Amino acid sequence: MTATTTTAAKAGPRTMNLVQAVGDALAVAMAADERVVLLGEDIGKFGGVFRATAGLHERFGADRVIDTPLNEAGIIGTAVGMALYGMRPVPEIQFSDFIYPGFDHIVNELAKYRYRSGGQFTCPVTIRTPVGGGIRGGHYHSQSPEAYFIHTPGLKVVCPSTPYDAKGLLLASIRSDDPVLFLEPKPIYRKAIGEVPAGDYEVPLGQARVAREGDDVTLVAWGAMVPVCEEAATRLSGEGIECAVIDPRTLWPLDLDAITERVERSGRCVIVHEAPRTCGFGAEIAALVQERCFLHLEAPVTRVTGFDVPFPHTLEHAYLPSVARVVDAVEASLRY
Amino acid sequence: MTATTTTAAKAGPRTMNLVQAVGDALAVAMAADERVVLLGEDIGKFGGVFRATAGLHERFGADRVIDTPLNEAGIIGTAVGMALYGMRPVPEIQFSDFIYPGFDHIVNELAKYRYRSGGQFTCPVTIRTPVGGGIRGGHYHSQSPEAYFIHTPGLKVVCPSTPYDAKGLLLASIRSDDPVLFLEPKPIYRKAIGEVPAGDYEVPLGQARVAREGDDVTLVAWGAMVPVCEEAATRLSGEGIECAVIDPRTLWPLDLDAITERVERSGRCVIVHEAPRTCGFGAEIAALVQERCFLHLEAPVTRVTGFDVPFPHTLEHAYLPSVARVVDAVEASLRY
Amino acid sequence: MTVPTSTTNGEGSDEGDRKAQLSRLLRLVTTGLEAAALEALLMRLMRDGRLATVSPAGDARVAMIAAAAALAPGDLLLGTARDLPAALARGLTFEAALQQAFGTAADTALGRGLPGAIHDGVLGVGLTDGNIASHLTHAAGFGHAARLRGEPRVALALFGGAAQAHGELHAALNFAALYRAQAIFVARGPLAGELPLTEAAPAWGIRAVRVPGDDGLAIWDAVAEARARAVAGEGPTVVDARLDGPLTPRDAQALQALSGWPPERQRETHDRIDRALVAARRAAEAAPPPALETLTEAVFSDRPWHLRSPE
Amino acid sequence: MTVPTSTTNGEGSDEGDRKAQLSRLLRLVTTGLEAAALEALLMRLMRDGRLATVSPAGDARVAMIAAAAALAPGDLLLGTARDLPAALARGLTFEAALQQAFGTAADTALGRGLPGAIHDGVLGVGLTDGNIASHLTHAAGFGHAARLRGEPRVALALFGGAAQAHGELHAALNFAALYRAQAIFVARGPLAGELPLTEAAPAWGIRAVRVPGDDGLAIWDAVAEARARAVAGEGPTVVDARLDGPLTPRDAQALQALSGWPPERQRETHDRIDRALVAARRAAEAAPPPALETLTEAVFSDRPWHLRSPE
Ligand SMILES: Cc1ncc(C[n+]2csc(CCOP(=O)(O)OP(=O)(O)O)c2C)c(N)n1
Ligand SMILES: Cc1ncc(C[n+]2csc(CCOP(=O)(O)OP(=O)(O)O)c2C)c(N)n1
Ligand SMILES: [Mg+2]
Ligand SMILES: [Mg+2]
Repeated sequence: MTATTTTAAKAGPRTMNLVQAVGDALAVAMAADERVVLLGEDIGKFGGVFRATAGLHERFGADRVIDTPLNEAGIIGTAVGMALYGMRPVPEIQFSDFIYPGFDHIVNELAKYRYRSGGQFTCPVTIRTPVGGGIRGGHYHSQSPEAYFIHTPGLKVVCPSTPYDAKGLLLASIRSDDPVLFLEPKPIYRKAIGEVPAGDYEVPLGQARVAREGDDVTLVAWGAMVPVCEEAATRLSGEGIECAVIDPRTLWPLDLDAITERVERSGRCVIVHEAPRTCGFGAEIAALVQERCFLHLEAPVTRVTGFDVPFPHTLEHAYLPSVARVVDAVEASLRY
Repeated sequence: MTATTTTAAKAGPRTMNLVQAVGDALAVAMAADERVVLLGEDIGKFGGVFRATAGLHERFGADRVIDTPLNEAGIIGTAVGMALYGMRPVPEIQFSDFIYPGFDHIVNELAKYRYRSGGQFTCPVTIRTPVGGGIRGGHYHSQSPEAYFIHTPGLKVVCPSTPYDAKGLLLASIRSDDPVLFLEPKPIYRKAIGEVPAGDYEVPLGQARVAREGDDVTLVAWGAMVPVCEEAATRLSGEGIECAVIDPRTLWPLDLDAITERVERSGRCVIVHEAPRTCGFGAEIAALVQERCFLHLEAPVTRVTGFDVPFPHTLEHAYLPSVARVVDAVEASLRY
Repeated sequence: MTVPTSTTNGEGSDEGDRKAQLSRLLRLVTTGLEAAALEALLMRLMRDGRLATVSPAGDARVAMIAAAAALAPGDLLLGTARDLPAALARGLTFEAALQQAFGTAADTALGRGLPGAIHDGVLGVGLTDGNIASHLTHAAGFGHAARLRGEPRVALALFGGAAQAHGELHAALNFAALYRAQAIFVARGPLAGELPLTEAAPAWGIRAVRVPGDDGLAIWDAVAEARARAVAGEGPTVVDARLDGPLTPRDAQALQALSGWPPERQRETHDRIDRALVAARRAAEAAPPPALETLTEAVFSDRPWHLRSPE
Repeated sequence: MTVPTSTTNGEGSDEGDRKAQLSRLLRLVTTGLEAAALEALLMRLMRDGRLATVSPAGDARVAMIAAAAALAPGDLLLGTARDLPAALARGLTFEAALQQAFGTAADTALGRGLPGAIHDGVLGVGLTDGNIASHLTHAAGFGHAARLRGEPRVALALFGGAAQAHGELHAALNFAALYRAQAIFVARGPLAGELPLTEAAPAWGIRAVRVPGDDGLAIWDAVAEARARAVAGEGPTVVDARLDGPLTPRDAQALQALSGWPPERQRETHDRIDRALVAARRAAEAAPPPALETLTEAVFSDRPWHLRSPE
C-alpha cells in the first residue's frame, strides 16, 4: 500500500494498515491537544518496536514522545500522575505480556481513582498495547489479557480490528475522560488494510460493528479473530449457512444489544477469542446471552478459544482458533 | 470456643475457627516437612495481622517463618526461587488487594515455569491471602480476585468455607506440586467454627463439597458466600423450596460434575459471589452449565454478585450479595 | 551529587523575620495540636467500634504538617490515610475530616475511603488507604507534567519506612530524577533500621537531604527549598524527615523561646479545638450515609447500561 | 561497605598455576568461539525466516561465559534468551541449542521458548524470553533457600542495563542482602549511561564489584570469589561486568602471550566447531515438531478434565 504523508493526507482518505492508523490517530490527537503525551519503552527516536510511533518524536519532540526506562509500573504510575495534573497521557506497553508489572497501578489506582475520590479526580489515561499471537512470539509476546481488564470495574477496554476503527476508536479513547485499555491486535497490524479518513473523526466507544449479517448463527469476535470469523462465514455461506459476525470493538462496556438482537433471530451464538477459555471474555458474553436470550436459544452458546495453557511457541497454530475450528463450532451448533 | 494447644491436640478433634485451622495446617505442614517455609509481611514475631501464623515463629524460628520487607513482588518472586531450589514456600500476602504488585510473578513466572520448561522445573508455591469484604475494609482490604487467577492457566485456586476444609485443603495445597492460590475468606475467619481433626489429613483438590442437597434450585457459592446461601436455603425451605448448595472449595480445576449432576435434576442454577459480576468466576460457571445442561435448564443460569464498581466502604453491604438478594434470585428463577 | 543536610533553620535577623518565624511556629504548633486532638478522637471512635481502622500519625505528624505547610495552592499533596495531619495543614476542616471518617453523604468522596483517606480536589489532597507506595510514582508523573507545561506547581508525596523497600520507590525516584520532575518525596515516621535516604539516593541520581523529624521549621525550610529548586527546573528532592529517636518538641520549645506563648493563649487554643471537634463530630453523626444509588456512581464519566442502581 | 574492584587476575607464580591459567583461558576463548559461531548461525536462520526472534549476545558473551564458568554443579544459572553463551559454558550442546531454537520434539522444553530461552533441569539453566528482570528475584530466593538448607549451592543471575531500572532489581538486591542469599548478580552488556552498580549498591546494602566486561579471567575470578563468599555465609554480590567502551579481546591476547596458541590448533578448533554446528543443524532440521497432544501437557503435575488434547 502507498501511504501518503500526514500533511498531504488532508486531501482525502488514505489506504493504510492498522498500525499506521494507530500512528495517524496519535498524530491527530497530539496536534489537536497539547495535553496529549506519549510515553513508553523505545517509542521515541526508535519509533516503537512495531513502528506505531514512527515519526512522532521528530514531529512533536522528546517532551511529548517520551522514552522511558524499562519499568512498566513507572510508565503507568507516572501516566496516572500526569493525568491527575490534567494531561492526557498515552502510555505504550511494548507487549501486553509485559503489562503485569504495572497491573497494580491499573487495577488499584487508574481504575479506582475516580470512584475513590467520589468523582473529584479523574484519570484520562489511554494505555496502548499490542495483543495476540500467531507471530512466533512464544509465551511472552502473544498474550490476550482482555479479561483481566474487563473484570476490573472502572476500566474501558477497546480492541479494533480495522484501520478505520483503530484510528477512530483511539481518538475517542484519548478524549474520553475515563481510563481506556486500548488493545491493538498485532497479528493484523499489517494485514488489516483499509481506507482511513484524513484528519479528525471518532468512532464512539460502546458501539459494536456488524462485520457481516446472517440469520443462522451469530458469531462474536474481536481483534485478529474477526477476519478468522469472516473467512469462516464466507466458507459457510458457500454451504448455505449464513452467519452474522459481530465485532464489539469496545469490549467493555459491551454493546450487548447488537449481539442479543441477532441471537434472538438466529437462536445460536458462537464466541471466538484467542485468550484461554476459562474465565475469558467469552464466558461473560455466554452468560449474558443465555440470561437475555434464553427462550430464543436453539443450542447452547459455545466458545472457540485458546486452550487453558500458557501461550505455546511451536504449536501456536494448534492453540489458536482457526477457520476450521470456527466452522466446526457453527456446524455443531446447527446440528444441536 | 476453646482451642487446646497443638501438642495436646493429638488427642482428638478440636473446635476451632477458620483462621485457627489455617494456623493448625501450617504447623502440621512445617512439622512434617522441613522444606515448608513461610514468608510475608509481619507474619513472624507479630503473628500476622489476622494471627494466622501466631506462635509459629516461636516454634519454628525466624528461618522458617520469615518476616519480609514490604514488597509483594519480592515475596512472590523469592518464593518462586525457593521453590526452584526444592523448597515448599508458603508466602502470605497480607490482603489479596495487595497481591497485584506481585501479579507479574504469579501469572508470568509461577504459573508458567512448569510449562515453559516442558515440566523440568516446578514451582510448588502456595500463596495464602485473605479475600472478601463486609468488614469495613474499603477498596483495599475487601477484594475477591479469584477470577484473575482462574483465568491464568497453570494456577490452581482454592477457597475454603469451613475450618475442616481450610486445614485439609491447605495441607493438600502445600503438598501439591503445582502453584496454588489459597484464598482465605476473612469475613468468616472467626465466624466459621467447626470441628477439626488433630494432626494430619488432606482434603483433595478438585472435589466440591455439597453443603446441602435440594432439588428445586442449585446454588453455587464459595468462601463467605456459602453461609449466606445456606441461610437463604434455610429460609426458602420454610417456604417449601429446597435448594442444593454446592461449595466447589477448589475453584479451579472446578468439580463441574458436582454442579451439573444437580442442575440436571433442578433445571435451575444461581451462582453467588462477592467479586464484581462482569467476567467473574460466575460467568465461567454459567457458561459451562448452559453448555453442559442446556436441555435440562428451565430458566437461565443467573448470578448474584458484587456490583461492577470498586469495593465501596459505607455502602459495602449494599454491594455484597445478601440473603435477601439470593432468595430473590431463587424465586425469580422458579418464576421464570 | 552533593547531599547536603538542611541547616537553613531561619536565622533571620530583623523584626520582620522574627515575626514570620513566629507565625510559622504558631502555625506548626497549633496545627499539631489540632491534628493530635483529631487523632485522639478518631482513635477513640475506632475503639468504640464507631469507625473503621484509623491509621494514627503519632510523632510523624510534625513532618507531615511542616511538609504540607511549604506547599502553594495548585500543588498536589499525596500520601496515605496516616497523613491526615498534612491535609489539615492544607486547610481541611475538622468537619470535612469527620464526615470522611464516618463516610457520610457529606463526604466529598461519597464515603468511599477508610478514615483519613482524604480526597479533596479543591485543596489538592489525595491520601490513599491502599498501596503505601503507589502515590510516589504518581507524584513523579504529576511533577513531570508540571515541568512539561512550564507551570510552577509541584507534587509532594509523603511516605513511611516500609515504602522504601517497594519497587514503586525505585521507579518513582528514578523517573523523577530522569525527567526533572517537579516533585518532592518526604519520608516521615520512625527510622527503623532503614538506610537514610541521603545514603541510598545516589542509586537514583536524585538530590536528597536529611532533616530531623521533630524540627518542623527545618522540614518546612527543606521542603520550601526543594519546591523552589523543582520549580526552577533543578529537579526533584527526597527529604528524609524520619525520627531516629524519641521526639523533642522543638517547635513548641522554639515558640516558647521566641515569644513565651502565654498559657492563656494556649488554653484558648485548646478550647477552640475542643469546641470545633465537638461540633464537627455532631455534624458528622447527624449526617446520613450516602444514598444507595451513589453505589454505582462515579465509576466512569458516563453511566453505561451495566451500572444500574441497587434496589 | 567496601566495594573493591577485583584485581585477582591470577598472579600464580609456579608452573601449576600457569597450566591452570592456560586451561581457563583456553576454555574461555574456545567457548567464545563456539558461542559466536552458534550466534552467527542462529541470526542467519532468523533472517531467512527459519527461526523466531533471536537475541544476540554480541560482545557481552565474554562476561556471560566467564560468569557461568565459575559455577559448580548444583548451582542454578538464570538469565534471558540473550544469555545463551552462558548455557554453552555450562555444557549445553550445539544440538540441544538448535533443537531448542527450532522448537522441535527433541527440545527438552517441548518447543515452548524463543531461540535461546534454554530450560535445562540437568545442567541447571533457566533462560527466559519474558520479563528481563524477574529472574533476579528468583535468584535471591534460590540463594536464600540454599543458605537455609546449609548447602554449598548458589544462584547466578545475568542481566542487562535495562533491568537496572526495573523494580525487580530493587526487590532482588534488597532481599538477597537482607537474607544473605547465596546469590550472585552479574550485569553484562554495554554500560549505556546507567550508574555503575558499585555506586548504586549502597541503596541495597549489597556488596558490589566492578570488572572490565572484556576481561574474562577477571570476571571468572570475581564470580568465583563471590561464590566462595556466598557459600561461606558472607552474603550476595553484584558483579558489574559491563563494557563501557569497545571490546579488547583480552583473553585471546592473554592466551597468545602465555602459550602462543598455534594457528593450526586454532584452525582445528574452528573446523571442529563448524562440523559440530552442521551436524547439530541437520539433526534439528530433521526432527519433527512436538506432538499435538503435548500442547496441553505439563501445565500441572496432573491433567485435569479441562485440559483435553486438541484434535
Ligand atoms: C503494597 C502494600 N502492601 C501492604 C499493605 C498493608 N499495610 C498497610 S500499612 C503497612 C505497614 C506500613 O509500614 P510503615 O513503614 O509504618 O509505613 P506507614 O504506615 O508509616 O506509612 C502495611 C504492611 C499496603 N498498604 N500496601
Ligand atoms: C519487563 C519487560 N518489559 C519489556 C520487555 C521487552 N524487551 C525485551 S529486551 C528489551 C530491552 C532490554 O534491554 P537491555 O538492557 O539491552 O537488556 P538485555 O536485552 O541486554 O538483557 C525490552 C524492552 C521485556 N522483555 N520485559
Ligand atoms: Mg512504620
Ligand atoms: Mg542493552
